[in-house]
This record gives sequence, C-alpha cells and structure tokens, in this order.
Amino acid sequence: MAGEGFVAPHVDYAGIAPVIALTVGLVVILMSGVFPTTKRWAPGLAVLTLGATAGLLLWHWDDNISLVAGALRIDDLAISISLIAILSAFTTILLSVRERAAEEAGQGEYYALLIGSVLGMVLLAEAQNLVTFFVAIETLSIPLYILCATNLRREGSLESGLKYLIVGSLGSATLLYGMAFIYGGTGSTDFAGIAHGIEVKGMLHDPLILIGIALASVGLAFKTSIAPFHQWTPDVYQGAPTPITSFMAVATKAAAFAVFVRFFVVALGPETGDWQTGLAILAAISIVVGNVGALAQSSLKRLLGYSGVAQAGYMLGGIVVASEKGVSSLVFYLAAYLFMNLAAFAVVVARERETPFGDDIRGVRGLGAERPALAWPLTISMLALAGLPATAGFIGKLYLIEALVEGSFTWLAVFIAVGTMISLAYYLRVIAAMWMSPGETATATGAAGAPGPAPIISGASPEADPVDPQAGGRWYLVAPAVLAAGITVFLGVIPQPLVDFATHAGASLF
Amino acid sequence: MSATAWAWLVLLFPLAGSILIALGFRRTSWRFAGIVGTGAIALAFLCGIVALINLLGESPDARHHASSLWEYASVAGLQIKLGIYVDPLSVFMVLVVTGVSTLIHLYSFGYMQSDAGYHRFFSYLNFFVFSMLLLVLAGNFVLLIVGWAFVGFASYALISFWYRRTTATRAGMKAFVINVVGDIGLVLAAFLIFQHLGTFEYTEVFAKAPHVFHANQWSVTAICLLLLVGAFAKSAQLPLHTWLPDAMEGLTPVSSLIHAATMVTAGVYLIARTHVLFVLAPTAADIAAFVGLATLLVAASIALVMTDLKRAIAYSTMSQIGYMVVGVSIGAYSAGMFHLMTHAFFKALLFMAAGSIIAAMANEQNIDKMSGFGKAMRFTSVTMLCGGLALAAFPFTSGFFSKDEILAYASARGGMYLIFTILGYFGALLTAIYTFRLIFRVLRGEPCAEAQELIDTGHVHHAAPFNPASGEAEDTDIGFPGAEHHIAEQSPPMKVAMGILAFLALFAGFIQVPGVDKAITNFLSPVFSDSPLAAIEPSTGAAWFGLLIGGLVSLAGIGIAYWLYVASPATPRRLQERFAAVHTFLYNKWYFDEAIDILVVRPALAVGRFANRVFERYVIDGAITGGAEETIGRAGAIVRTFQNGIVRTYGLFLVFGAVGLALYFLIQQS
Amino acid sequence: MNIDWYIVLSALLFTIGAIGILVRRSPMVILLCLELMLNAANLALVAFSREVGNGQGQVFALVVMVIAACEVVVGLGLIVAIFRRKLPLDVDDLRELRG
Amino acid sequence: MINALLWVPLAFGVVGLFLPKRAVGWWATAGALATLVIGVIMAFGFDNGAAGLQDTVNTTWISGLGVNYSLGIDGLNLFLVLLTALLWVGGIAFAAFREQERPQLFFFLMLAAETATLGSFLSQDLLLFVLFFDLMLVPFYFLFGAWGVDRSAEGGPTPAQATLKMMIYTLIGSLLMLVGAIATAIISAHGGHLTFSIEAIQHQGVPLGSQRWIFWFFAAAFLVKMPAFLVHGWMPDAYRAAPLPVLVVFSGVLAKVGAYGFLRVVLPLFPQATAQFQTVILLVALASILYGSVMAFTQTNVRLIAGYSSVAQLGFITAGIFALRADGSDGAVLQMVNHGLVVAPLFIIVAILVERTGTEDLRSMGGMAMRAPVLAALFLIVALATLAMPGSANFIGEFYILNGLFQSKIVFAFIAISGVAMSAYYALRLYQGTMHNRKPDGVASREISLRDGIVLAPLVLCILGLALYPQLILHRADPSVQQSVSAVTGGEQLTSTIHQSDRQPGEFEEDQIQVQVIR
Amino acid sequence: MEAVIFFIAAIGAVVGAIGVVAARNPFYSVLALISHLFSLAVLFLLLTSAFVAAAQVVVYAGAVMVLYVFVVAYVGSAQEPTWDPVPGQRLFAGLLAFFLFVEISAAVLSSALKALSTHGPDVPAGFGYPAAIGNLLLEKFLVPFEASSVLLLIAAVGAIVLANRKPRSGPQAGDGVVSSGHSAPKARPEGATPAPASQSEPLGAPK
Repeated sequence: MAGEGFVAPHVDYAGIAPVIALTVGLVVILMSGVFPTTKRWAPGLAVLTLGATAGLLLWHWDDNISLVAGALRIDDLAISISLIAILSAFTTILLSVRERAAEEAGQGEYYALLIGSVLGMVLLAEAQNLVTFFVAIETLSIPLYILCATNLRREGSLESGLKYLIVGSLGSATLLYGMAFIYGGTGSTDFAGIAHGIEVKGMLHDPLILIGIALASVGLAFKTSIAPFHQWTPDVYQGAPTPITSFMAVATKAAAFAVFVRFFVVALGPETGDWQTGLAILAAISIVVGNVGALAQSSLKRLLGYSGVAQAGYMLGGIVVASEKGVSSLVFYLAAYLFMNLAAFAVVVARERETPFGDDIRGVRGLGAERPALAWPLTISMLALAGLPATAGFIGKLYLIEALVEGSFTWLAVFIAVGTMISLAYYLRVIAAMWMSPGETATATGAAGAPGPAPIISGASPEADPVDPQAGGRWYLVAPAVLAAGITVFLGVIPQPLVDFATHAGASLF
Repeated sequence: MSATAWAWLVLLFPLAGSILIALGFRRTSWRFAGIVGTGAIALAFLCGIVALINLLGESPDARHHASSLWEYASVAGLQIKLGIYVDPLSVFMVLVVTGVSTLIHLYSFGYMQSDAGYHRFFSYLNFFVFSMLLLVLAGNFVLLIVGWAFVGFASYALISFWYRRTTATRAGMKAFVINVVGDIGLVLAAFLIFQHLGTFEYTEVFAKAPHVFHANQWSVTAICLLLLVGAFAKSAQLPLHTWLPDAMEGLTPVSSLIHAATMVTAGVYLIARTHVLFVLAPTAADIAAFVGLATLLVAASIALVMTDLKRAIAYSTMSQIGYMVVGVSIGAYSAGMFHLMTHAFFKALLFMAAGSIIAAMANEQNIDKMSGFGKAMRFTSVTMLCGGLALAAFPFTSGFFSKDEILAYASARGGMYLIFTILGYFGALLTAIYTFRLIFRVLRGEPCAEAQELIDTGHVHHAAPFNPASGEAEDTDIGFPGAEHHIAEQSPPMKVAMGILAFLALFAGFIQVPGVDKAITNFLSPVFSDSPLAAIEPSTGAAWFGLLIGGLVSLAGIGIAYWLYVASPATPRRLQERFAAVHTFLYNKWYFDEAIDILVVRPALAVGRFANRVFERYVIDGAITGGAEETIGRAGAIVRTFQNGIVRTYGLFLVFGAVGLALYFLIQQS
Repeated sequence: MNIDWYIVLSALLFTIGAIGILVRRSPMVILLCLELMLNAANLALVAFSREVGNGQGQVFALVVMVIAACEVVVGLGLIVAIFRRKLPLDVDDLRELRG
Repeated sequence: MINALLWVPLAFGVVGLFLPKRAVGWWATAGALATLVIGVIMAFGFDNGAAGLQDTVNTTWISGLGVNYSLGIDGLNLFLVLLTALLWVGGIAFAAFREQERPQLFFFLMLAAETATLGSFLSQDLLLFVLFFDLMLVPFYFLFGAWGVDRSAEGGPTPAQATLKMMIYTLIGSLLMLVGAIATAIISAHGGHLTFSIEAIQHQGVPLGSQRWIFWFFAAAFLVKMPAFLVHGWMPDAYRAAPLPVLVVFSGVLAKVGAYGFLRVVLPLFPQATAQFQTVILLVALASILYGSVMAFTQTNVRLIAGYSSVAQLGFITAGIFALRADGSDGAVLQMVNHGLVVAPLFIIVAILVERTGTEDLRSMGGMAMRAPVLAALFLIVALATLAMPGSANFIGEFYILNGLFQSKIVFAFIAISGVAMSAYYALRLYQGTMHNRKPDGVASREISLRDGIVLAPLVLCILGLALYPQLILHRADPSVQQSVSAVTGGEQLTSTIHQSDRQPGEFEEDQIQVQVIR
Repeated sequence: MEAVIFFIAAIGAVVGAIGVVAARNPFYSVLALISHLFSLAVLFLLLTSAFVAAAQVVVYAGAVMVLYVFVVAYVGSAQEPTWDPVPGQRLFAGLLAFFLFVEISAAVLSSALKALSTHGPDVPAGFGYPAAIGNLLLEKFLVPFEASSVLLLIAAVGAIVLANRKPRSGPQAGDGVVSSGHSAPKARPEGATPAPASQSEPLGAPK
C-alpha cells in the first residue's frame, strides 16, 4: 500500500463546500479583527459565513455522498445536525452583541473561535473515520475552552475554562484510548471498516472491542454531559459567558450526539446487543442525577445545566434503541431542544444585563408584569422543557418514548416520565418566580447584596452588574427569545414539518 | 274524568299552591298566602272526594288504576315511570291527609298571623301536603321513596322553621338524618326487590312476589326488614324514634299536622301497602308487631312523666302509632287504618288545643307552670277534653272503637297474639292516665298568672320571647314567637278547625262499629282481600266484649288520673320520691338519645377528627407527599455535595465511570 | 517482542497519567499528565498499527501529537491568564463554581 | 361544527388578549356563550338511539407517529361537553362581574382551559386525549398560581406552592399515562401500522399481560385527577389556593375527566384487566366515599367541605363505573353531569358567602337566610341536590350507581350507601351553618345581587329540569355506555336476572315432600 | 536483543511517567516528561514506525517542551505541598487507576485476537517511513490533516486571546477581589478597591 506514487484523492468540492465556507469565513473574520475599522464587521461576517454554510448544506439536502476518500459523508443526519449547530451559533452571535466577553477577547478572535467550533461540529457530524472524528471533536472543543474563559475579568469565566479544559482533555484522552483499541481490534479507522472488521475478524463480543467501546462511550458521554461524566456541565455553564453557554448547551450536544449515533449505530452496529443496555443505564442515571441536581439551584444557568444533563439522558434513549425511529426522535428532540433553550438563554442574557442579580432566579421575579415580552418566552421554554403539551417538548418526548417502547425499552420510557415529573419542581419554580411573585428589581437596585448576600452557587457576582439597563428591550435579545418560543409552540401544534425533517435524518443512517 | 286524573289533580293543587306562595312572597299579603294555601288543600280534598266517588262507582275488584305521565328514568333494564297508583287504600289516605290538612291550614291561618315567615310557612306546608300525597299515591317504589324523602325534607324545613333557634336547627338536622337512614332502608329494599322481581312497579311486584318467593325465604324477609327500617324511621318506632320529641321544636300546627296526623303514620301505610310481602315474611311481620308493641309501652311510660306539654303529646303519638303498627303487622289492616284515621282527628285536635294554650302562656310549654285554663279558655278546654277522651278511648268516642278493634283482632288471631291484646289494654290504661294527667293539670285548679290575666283583661299574656327548650332569649328577627299570640277564643278560623275536629274526634268512630257497620273494612277490602289474614275477623260478641274491657280500662285510667292529680295531688310527688330511680329513668326517656349519641354520633365524629387531624396530616401530607419530597430532596443534596467545585473530584468521577462502564462491558459478556 | 506487551505498557502509562491528573493540583503538571495519557494512547495506536500492519495508526498518532500540542498551547495560555489575574495556580482553589 | 365547538373559546381568548380591560370580561362571556350555543345545536342534532360516534372529524396530525386529530361525540361525552360549556359560561360570567387584575390574561387562560377540557372530552385519538388531558392543567396552573389566595398567613401554602403540588401530583399520573398510551398503541399494532385511534385499538385488542400494567398507568392518571383517596393530597391546598370563579369550573368539570377516562379508554381497551382489578378500584372508590364524607363533615373551611364532598361524589361515580354493569355506568354518566351541576353553583354560592362574611370558616358564618331569602332558597336547592335528595337527578344517578353495585357486589353497595347518610349530614351542615342559626357580628347578610342571580339561576334551573326528567341524559348515554361496558362483560345482555334460588311455590312443596319421604 | 531494548525503553518510559507525577517541582516534571518521550520514541522505532518516532523527538521533546519550560519559568515553579486537602482523593485515584489498568490488561490478554501475541505481520520495507505516512496523510487522511492545521491556527488565536492582555485591563485585576468575596480565601497582592472603570466603561464603543 505504501511507497507507490502518490495518487491525489478525488475531492468533491461541492460536497465539502460547507466546510470550506466555514474555514474561509474563519480566516476572513480573523483578518477583520486585526484592523480597528473592520473589527466591528466581525459579527456580520460571522452571520454571513453561517448563512452561506447553511445554504450550501440545504443545497445538499437528500443526497447522501461520501467525500474525500470516505473521510466525510454528507447526509441528512449530518446536514440536520449542522443546521442545528449553525442556528445555535447564529443566535449566539445575536446574544453576543454588547457582550463583554466579545470585547475582552476582541471581536475578530471571539467570532473566529465561534466559527471554528462550528467547523468542528460540521466535521464531526460528517465524520466517517476515527481520525476525522477525533480531530473534529477537538476542533469543536478547543475553541470552546477558550471562549469559556474569554470573559477574563470574571474569575468564574477563567475557572470554567480551566475546568473544562482539564476534564475535557481527560475525556478526550479516554475517548482516544478507546478508539485505539477499536482500531486495534478491527484493524481499521473507518466506521464502515470497523463494522466490517468486527464481523470478519470474529471480534464480536471480544474484550478488546468492548473495552474500546467502554472507553469511547466515556468520552462521548462526557461531551454530551451524560451522568456520571456530567459534572463539568453545571460549573462550566455557569462560569462561561452566557451566549457561549447557550451555544454549548445546544450545539455541542447536537454535534456530539450526531457522532455518538454514527459511531455506535454504524461502526458498532454489529455490537448493538452489547452496548444497548449499558447506555440505557447511563441514560437512566443521568435522568435521575440531572433532575434532582437541578432542584435547589438558584442560578438559572446552573439550573439549565443540570436540566441539560437530564435532557441528555432522555435523548440518549434515542441512541439506545439503535433504530431508525430512535435516531429520528433524537434529531427531533435536538431540534426542539435548540428552540427551547435559545428562548431561555436569550432571556437570561437580557436579565443578566439589566438586573444586578446576574443569572440568579431573583432576576426574573415579577417578570410577567414587568416585561411580558421576556416572560412569555421563558415561560414557554420552561413548559416545553417540562414536556407539557402544545409545545415541541411534548412531541419530542412522545417521539422518544414511542421509539423506546418500540425498541422494548419501556422501563427507560417510564424513567423519562418520572424524571419529567421531578423536573416540574424546578421548571415551574422559574415560572412561579415570574408570574406569582412580586418583582424584586425595586428592592435591589442598590447591589446584589441588598437582600442578604447572594448565595454562593448563584452566578450573581458583581462583575455581572447591569451593563445595559435597557437590555430587556433590545431587539437582538427579545427577537430571538420570542421567535424561538414561537417556534416551540408552533412545532408543538404543527410538528409535521420537523417530523419529516427528522425522519429523513434518521433514514439516512439505515 | 277517571279516578287517576282526579288523583293527579290532587297532587297538582298543593304543589301549585306551594310554588305560587313561594314566588309571590315579596308582593303578596299574608292573607293571600293563607287563603291560597288553605284553598289549594281544600281543592285537593274535593278532588279526593271525587276520586273516591269515581272509585265507588266501579266494581270492588276493579278499583285499582295505575297511570303514569312519562318515563322518569328507564334504561339498562330498570324501568322507573313517573306513575301513580290509585286504589281504595291510597284514596283513603288521600282523604285523611287532605281532610286533616285543610283544617290545620285553616287553624294556621289564624294561629300564624303574626309570624314574619308566613309565606314561607304556607309554602312549606303545601309542599308537605304535596309530598305526603305523592307518598301515598306513588305507583312504584322509587316514587314512594321520593315522596318519603320529600315529607322528610318538609318536616325538616318546618321543624327548623325558626331557624335562628339553635335547638330548632339541631332538631331539624336530627330528624332529617334519621329519616335519611330510613330512606336508605327503602332504597336497599328496592334494590333487593329489583334483584328478585326485576321491577319497581307496585302492581308487578305484588303480582309476582307470591310466585317468586316462598314463605320466609331469606330474601323476602330481608326486603321486609329493610322496609321496616324505613317505616320505623318515619313513624318514630324504636329505636329510631328519638327525633320525634325533638321535632316538637317545630310550630304547633306543624306538630299537629306532620308529627301527629299524617307523616308519622306513613310507616303504617307502607306496611299496609306492602302487606303482600309481609304475608310472605311472617317473621318480619312479627318483628314489626313486637317493635310496635314495645314502642307503645315505652312511649306511654315516658308520657307519664313528661312535663313539656307538646313532648308529652308527642310520646302519646308514638304510642298510638305503636298500636297501628301492631295492627297492620298482625293483619288487622283495616283496623290499623281506622285507628290511623281517628288518631289523626283527635291527635291533631289535641295539638291545636295545646297550641292555643301555649300561645296563652306566651310560649311556655311546661305544664308545671300551667293550671286553671278550664276557666280561662272555655272553648279550648272543651275541645281539648274531647280530644283527650278520644285518646283515652272513652267509651263511644272514636278512639274507643278504633283501638279496641285492633286488640280484638289480635285476640281473635289468638295464640302468641294474645300478648298484644293484654299488653295493648295495659297500654290503654297508661294512655288514659297520662292523657288525663295533662288535662287535669292544665285545665283544673287555680288559674295561673297567665290564665288569670286572660280572665281579667281578656288579653293574651306577653313575655320577653325566649326559647323554652334552652331558655335563651329569642332572636325576634324571624317574627314568631313575635309580638302577638293567637288563641282559639279570639280567632274564628282556629275555632272552626278545632270545632270540626272535636266533632270528628267524638263521633267518627261510629262509621265502624262491630256488628253495626264496617264502612272502612268494606271499602278497603279489595286491597287486602289477597291476604289470608284479612279473612280473620273477631265475632261480634268477642268484639263487644273487647270493647267492654276497653271501656272499663279507660274509665279506670281516668279514675286513677283523677285520684292522682285532683283528689290527692301530693301522691305523685311521693311516688316520684319513692321510685326516684324509675322516675329519672323515664324522665330521661330511657336514655335512648344518650345511647345513640355514644354508639353512633361520637364514633363518627371521632373518626372524622382522626382523619382530619392525624391521617390527613401525617399520612397524606406527611408520608405520601412529604416522603416523596424528602427522598428527592435528599438525592439532590447528595448530587450537589459531589458537585464540590474541585475539578479533580470531577476527574475522579469520570475515571470511576470509565472503570464502572468498562467493568460492565467486560462482565456482561462473560 | 509481542504486541500485547506494548499495549499493557501503554495501559500502565495511561493509568499513571490518570493518577497524575487526579492527584496533582498544579495545572501545569496536570497538563503534563495529559501529555502522558495522550502518549500512552499514541503508543497503543502505533503498536496496533504494527499489529494490523497498516499505517493508519501511525497517522493517527501523528494527528494526536498535533492535537496534544494544541491543548498544551491553550492550557498554557489559560495558566498564564490565571497567573496574570493573580489567581493561585492551584486547581483546588478554583472552586467558586460549585453546588 | 365540532371543530368550532373546540376552538371557538380559544379564538375568543386570543382576541381578548388585545381588548381593553373593561371589555374583555364581556367578550369572554360572549365566547363562552357562543360555545354553549354551538354545543346545544350539536345536542339537538344528536341521534339519540345510536351508540357510535357522531359528527366525527378525523385527519392525520403527525403521520410519522400515527397520531390523528380525531374528534367525535357520543352518548358518553355529549352531556359532559354541554356541562363544560355551561359551567364555563357560569364561571366566566361570575368572574366578569368582578374586578380581576390583568383581566385579559385571566380570561384568556379561562377560555384556553375550556378548549383543553372540551378537547379531552371530544378526542377519539388516545394520544390526543392524553395531550388535552395534560394541557388542561396548564391554564389552571397559572390561574391558581397568579390569581390565587395566599394562605401563608394562616400557616398554609402560597399559591405557587399549592399549584406546584397539584401539577406534580396530577402529572405523575398523566405522564405515566402517556407511556401507557404509546405502549397500548404499539402493542396493539402487533408490528403493523401504528395508530392511536381508540376504536382501532379496541378492535385490535391488547394482550392481557400488557393490559395489567398499562391499566394501572391509566388508572393512576384518572384517580389522581378525581381525586381519589390516598392520591388526593393536592386537593386541599389547591382548592384553598384557587380563585373561586376558577374553582367553579375546575371542581365542576375537571374531576369528571378522570371518571370519563375510565369509561372512554380503560373499559374498552383493557377489558380483562378491568375485570381483574375491579375489586381493587372499588375498594379505592369506597375509601374515597367514606373518607371524603368523613372529612367533609369535620372540615370548617367551606371550600374544603365542598372539596371533600366531591371526593366522595367521585368515589360514587367510580364505584358505579366499576360495578361493570350498564346501569351502574349509566348512573355514573348521569351523576357526572349532576355533580358538575351542583358543585359549580355550590362554589358560586361559597364565593358569594365569602364576600359577605369575609371569612371561609363555617363557624363564623350563619343566619343569612333572614335578609337573603332568595339566596337561601337557591342554596337550599343546591344543597338538597348535593345530598342526592330523592326527586333530584342526583338521586337517580346514585340510585343507578348503587343498584349496579348492589347487583354485582352487594357488600360494597351496603358500605357505599352509608356515604349517602353522611352526605345528608355535611350538606345540611353547610347550609345551616351559613344560612341558619344566630348571625355573628360582622356578617353582612345581603340578598344575592341581580348579576349573581343571573349566573346562579340558570344552573339551578338546570338542576330542577334534570330532576324532573333525568331520562334526558340516561336515554342518550345508554347505548354508548352499553358498548363500553359490554367490552368488559363480553356483551351479555345487562338486564336484571332473576335470582336462581327463586322458584315456584309448587316446586317448593314438592321438595318438602321429597324431604319428608327421605326422612 | 529487541527484548532488552524494549525493557530498557519501557522502564525508562514508566520511570519518566512516574517522575512527571511524583516530582514536587513542575520543572522536574517537565524534565521527566522529556525523558519519557525519548524512551517512547525508542519504542516507536521498535515498532518500525520511524516517522512517528522522529516526530516525537522533534515536535514533542523539542518544541512543545520548550514552551513548557518557558511557561514554568514565567509563572515560577512553586513547590506543591505533599498532603492532599481532598480526603481520600489519592486513595481513590490509586484504586481506580489500578482497576482501570487491570481491566485493560485483562481485556488485552483475554482477547481472541491472535495477532496480539505476535510481532505483528511482516510489513513491506518502508513501512512507517515518511513516504508511506505522507501518502496516507495526503490521500486517506487529507481531511484530518487539513483540519488539524486549522486547529493549530485556532489554538494559536486562543493562546493570544488568553495570554495577551491589553494594558487597559490591568487595573481590573482588582475585580477578582470583589468577585471572590464569597469564595475560598486567596493570596491577593493588590488592594481590595473595585475599579470604578469596570462599572462605567461603555462597552462596544471603539477603544
């Protein structure tokens, strides 16, 4: 194989156009950051890049082709996940307007890193072999390590960055080690090759493969913040600049789940019987841990972090059943999750900037009377996350549960039900704060400390002092919130389009 | 128009009257209410007469008609029509009810004049008459139950008519709840009947029963016993009688109409109506008879010592109903109904008189405080005497014939049933004694202050209104006992009513005299002809012998009463001291209230308190809700303690997870 | 020398690296320990690539080196930032976020 | 038509959001009235004899998941729908006569709640049913929470806490029900085409093994909703927190959805399981009857007296359904409507009383009949209906229920009927305690205002009307009920069966003779 | 012969690794790591992957380590106290790591894969030589190759973002004090005065 003359691989430039677009965009934005004049174009450029990429991706809708010597494969799953990531990134850009972190890092760098992360996600969603997979996952993570730390003034920001880096690297090291074993066991780094290798080499149920699967799933579970590998989630979510948190909450999860599905369903398809129950147990654990963990949180970002853990548990169900419906339900849920979270985070950002409470729940007290335009989105998103009807959340749960029951994992479905029940306790607490308790803004205009010192776990540290008392009215915060909430409800009433979308994505794997 | 059509009219008038008065309470005068109320009942009475005539026009065995307006609730195999059943028995009852009611309405027209709740009173009273008629005319058990409950409600409403008297409301509640117990008995009986006969219609039930059940089969016995629960509750037979004395809280006209003349006799009617079943269940019938007997004696014994005028009469009512129950249970149907009728007359009369006197006493009911009204209130005392004589079965008064006919029948049936005769006469003795105890103590002797005032000034005595039961001052908002009271002497309507009744009390007995005529028996015979017991009949001689004994007993009783309360007034006190224990026992009404209180009421309330204070708090809120919260909260705390912010701990957990997962994957295969 | 020896060795190194991350508190040393783990993985990859006889593992190893370098750079950058921020270079003391 | 019925309220509510404060109340009332009118029109178009569904709508909603948007009316839900429409008119009008804060939102939520409730009654698709069943809760969560009464002063919960409790309690059930519903569809599909249509599933059937656990998932949802004994923990707090106009519709209708669910879903889809667990559910029902009654006559808070009385009433209804006889279930359907018709006015009256007395403690009320005879009269009628006075439709309802119970499980009937006596006590206690006895100081004994009269009178008239002709409901409900019940009993004719031991007297004598011969 | 080298190298690697973990002083840890890397390079050679070995020496032991040394020199190498504040941390760390090791080795040794207990197949000459690796990199692994280059760029940017702080944010070091008002006490050289600048400075305005 080696030695003979070099034969350049056929590169389908149309196919990798999205990737190229992102790369180019990244470089351009970086450049723009250099000169003070062009600096403020950076957000615009970033939006442009994302738009272009989205367009290119949509252009490839429904054609499943593998690119560049089988390193990548652009199919509906990849596209749908990439689109989710891009949408999330887009919102993040909106939320980052006037965000201190962006200033600290310098516009150019900030958005370049964001785009870089998106690039990683797109690659990850399309990855077809272990090497690409690993590179992509790092391309996804490393910018995030940095972005978390970009609000250099907030100790919490640095802390979260470092924590994320350390645990993250530990995770990826484990993942890598697992990959090594899988490669060793099957002699191939291609997903297809692995599946093939497992069968022909008679490696089915072989310890070598199994240990590989175990370690790899640790790494993936870490990225998707499945308990007990979730512990970074609340801390990092709380410490990171809120726009970045929203990005991590949705996009990272989506991309990681995409590769999770691909890797397990395609590469480890033959081993399904071995890993199903294992993952199911993980799912159950994170449902419980996430939901009970969120109960007593007073920092909204932290609360959303824990709820993210629980939600990840639900979504893992879609992988557990390893069926087409499972994958579709996963994609559906991810899409729904995107909108629910965006609405919530947009509101959090707004309140963070206009109240002295940071992301503390006191910040949304009496919001219903004060700023309905923010209260409704947050309300809807909470109801949706709690899986109440007439929201996308309900349909998503319905979809997942249907997949689970069909895959005869009813017990996990019951877990989801019970978990949801617990989750009401904290989602509704937020709603109650908004509608059923008087506003506290009046009493606490002085400082966060006015009504007793802010609890330690709350993110209400004075660096988060109001940077923009009018934030609650800014279009770039209200519009995303309202829009996302609207879509959440719309998809709860007319889910058919998204269902079709998801079914396509699911079908592309089987 | 057929008899049934008239029967429907009988039902219609009182109902219409009730609604009319109720709706017009704002705009119309009290006179309007009184006239409409009385008129409606009078019309109903006339319709009853017409129905009777219609019925008499037919051959005896064709004298029963069923008629229904619409399907009330008929699905899934049940069939419940809104239907009535007209036969001699129901017509008889209709006449008694409407007749007496008319007079009592007339009486109330005067008696209630100064009551603010005048409209309400007449509306209720008409509604009661309607319910009572519904009860007697009902064509199936469900409708019977409806009427049954309606009269119960009417009695409740009228007992607690002066609803700011706590005693009154409490008494009303008691009456209602006990009556509901009775209703439940009937409902269960109906279910059982349906289970075996598949219908609720009288005609079908009575037609099928003899073929379906055999004598003393458990099911038919059960049915009869359940029916008896209803009957006893309504007719204040042991042990469900305690509500009746308390019901005397109600207005005197009400006591006389509902709690003497009509409603309380519904139990008797029920037994007579369902005699077919009782014939099939002799055991049940005997039980009924013995309960009746017991009630008869117990009530009479209590009546001996009661110092509250109305309560004393109430106990005598119980005792008299005891006679009727005995009668209809052992088979003396027509005799029972006869006594029902006569009793309606003289007992209503007695209450009216009592009401008149109480009014004169400014609402005081304690006979110890009364005396000498004989002079003060001529008319009242005369009428009261008539009633008393009838009640005491003084020879040739109505009570004399009716009561003794029952006892004569008992002796004629012989065997075990002689007990009823003997004890019946003993009861008669007691009756005579307590009746004349009242009469002597109230009418004779030196006029008391109130009486004197009446004699001197001709004005009814006035006093600050107070509640005789509790002694607390009255809330005069709701009028009566209000500004002025009304006594027969000064109120023509009352006079008329009492006069008519006095006449009836004395002479109504002559329509059924052994050997001479037996109008009632003949009239009712088509109803009871199917019962083998109806055939039994004492010979005229035996009957007259019985009457003789009865007469002597009654005279003896009156004599004793005279000796005790007139000749040597000290004796009663001595007797009291001599038999203190007995006296207190009787005075406390055999401690029935206390017993029920301890056996039923307190336990129920205790359970309630337990459920409220302990179970709800510690089990529902504590264990179930709190437990769940606790567990979840704990779990949350644990999760958060591991979330200690130290990155190395997170690493530790990650590795731990890796180890665990790897272990799982490795062992699941081997 | 048989391949499995190499693998076991790499496992040993991997676990030593893990221990390092768990017990050391200086972020720098932790980064070094990460290097250990990645290198252990590299060793495994190379060994396996020898065992299966294709070069993919080696390429993978090379890529891993690059990535390791990136992580180091970012990590060191963070460390410098923290240092500049006058915060202690001790991961245990960075625990404002918890609960 | 049926679509209009379902969506008109919501439409009005949405429009109402943009109206001025003063107008919105009337607008909402108009919306409720419009709904009622539509409902009545449909009722007139209803074919009485038929058992099947009428004017159905059925279109695919989520094709991928086999969920259809299918509605329909039959004997089971016809009158419940009417009841819903009627009570909402009452509740909304009653609220419209009073000052509400943030009225636009208030009435929007009320009307949204109506749509959700109607949806759960109308939907013929299992999943749609579950969806509406859960959805119902959301508006009430806000109504109770944001407009509720704060009890923290008297050591009670705040509205937020109370409603949170309610939500969690009720959603335990309904989430499990969601799983159950999906499982039902998938299992019954046997790998074939997945559908949630109740009829289809009934046709395909569910294997007994699965029925067993699914049954309990559904039962959990319905029993909590009612609420039944042991899972009623949310009721006291919620009832004390709720704003009274909302409580009118809440207690009037929502509890019935649970009972209705048993008839609509559980009996047809899980017949064997139903038969198997009959006794257990009956025990729960019995416990509810006794416990509810006992609590009702020891409570002193007027709301809770009414609340616990509904626990008892729902116990009766459940018992009737699980007598598994047509008459029992007929009675249950009738009783659902009746109870709605009495408990709603009851709460309106409670609201009026509270306004006049400024307290909810029975002990510090009383003597109001004097100056408010009309109110007293209306209250009296309602109270009598509550205690199932013979002659009221409630009596017929309980009569049928108990008869069914009596014929199938005699012992239960005997115990259950004791609840009737207790109901007499607590209903009268409530009436007397407020209307009769001495009037404490500070009690403003005013006559009912004309406006409230307008709200209250129609409801009372409905009670009277039904009292005269309960057949109206029974007759229409019966065919559908027969259908549901026969699913369990295997369709044997459910008329009364003569007891075996009964025989002709003739035979009896022969037996005796034989006996003698043997001797 | 081969075995001997293996063992020497292996021991070197292990010792180096332990050195990294054990050394109190970061500087020594770095040195230990370098030695470790060298011995790994030897092992790579044994596994006939010359290019990797070379890269190992050049990139790692060379470039990366130098970076380390610089940073260590910059932030100063503080002695880390020997005791561990987190109770049981070391114990569990050791135990878990041990288990992990056992599991992995067990997996390896119990694997059914024949090739594991061989030297591996005979490979063509030039296996693992730059040419072969190069081909692979530019054919099969073109994407990862390019991607990792982008990643390097990102990392560089990141390093700049984090490490280079504009002079204006100097005083804001003070924020830390305010910020950590409720966090573990720390050595804080400069005073506790919150910088008013941080409040009033208009953001988004061009500096």
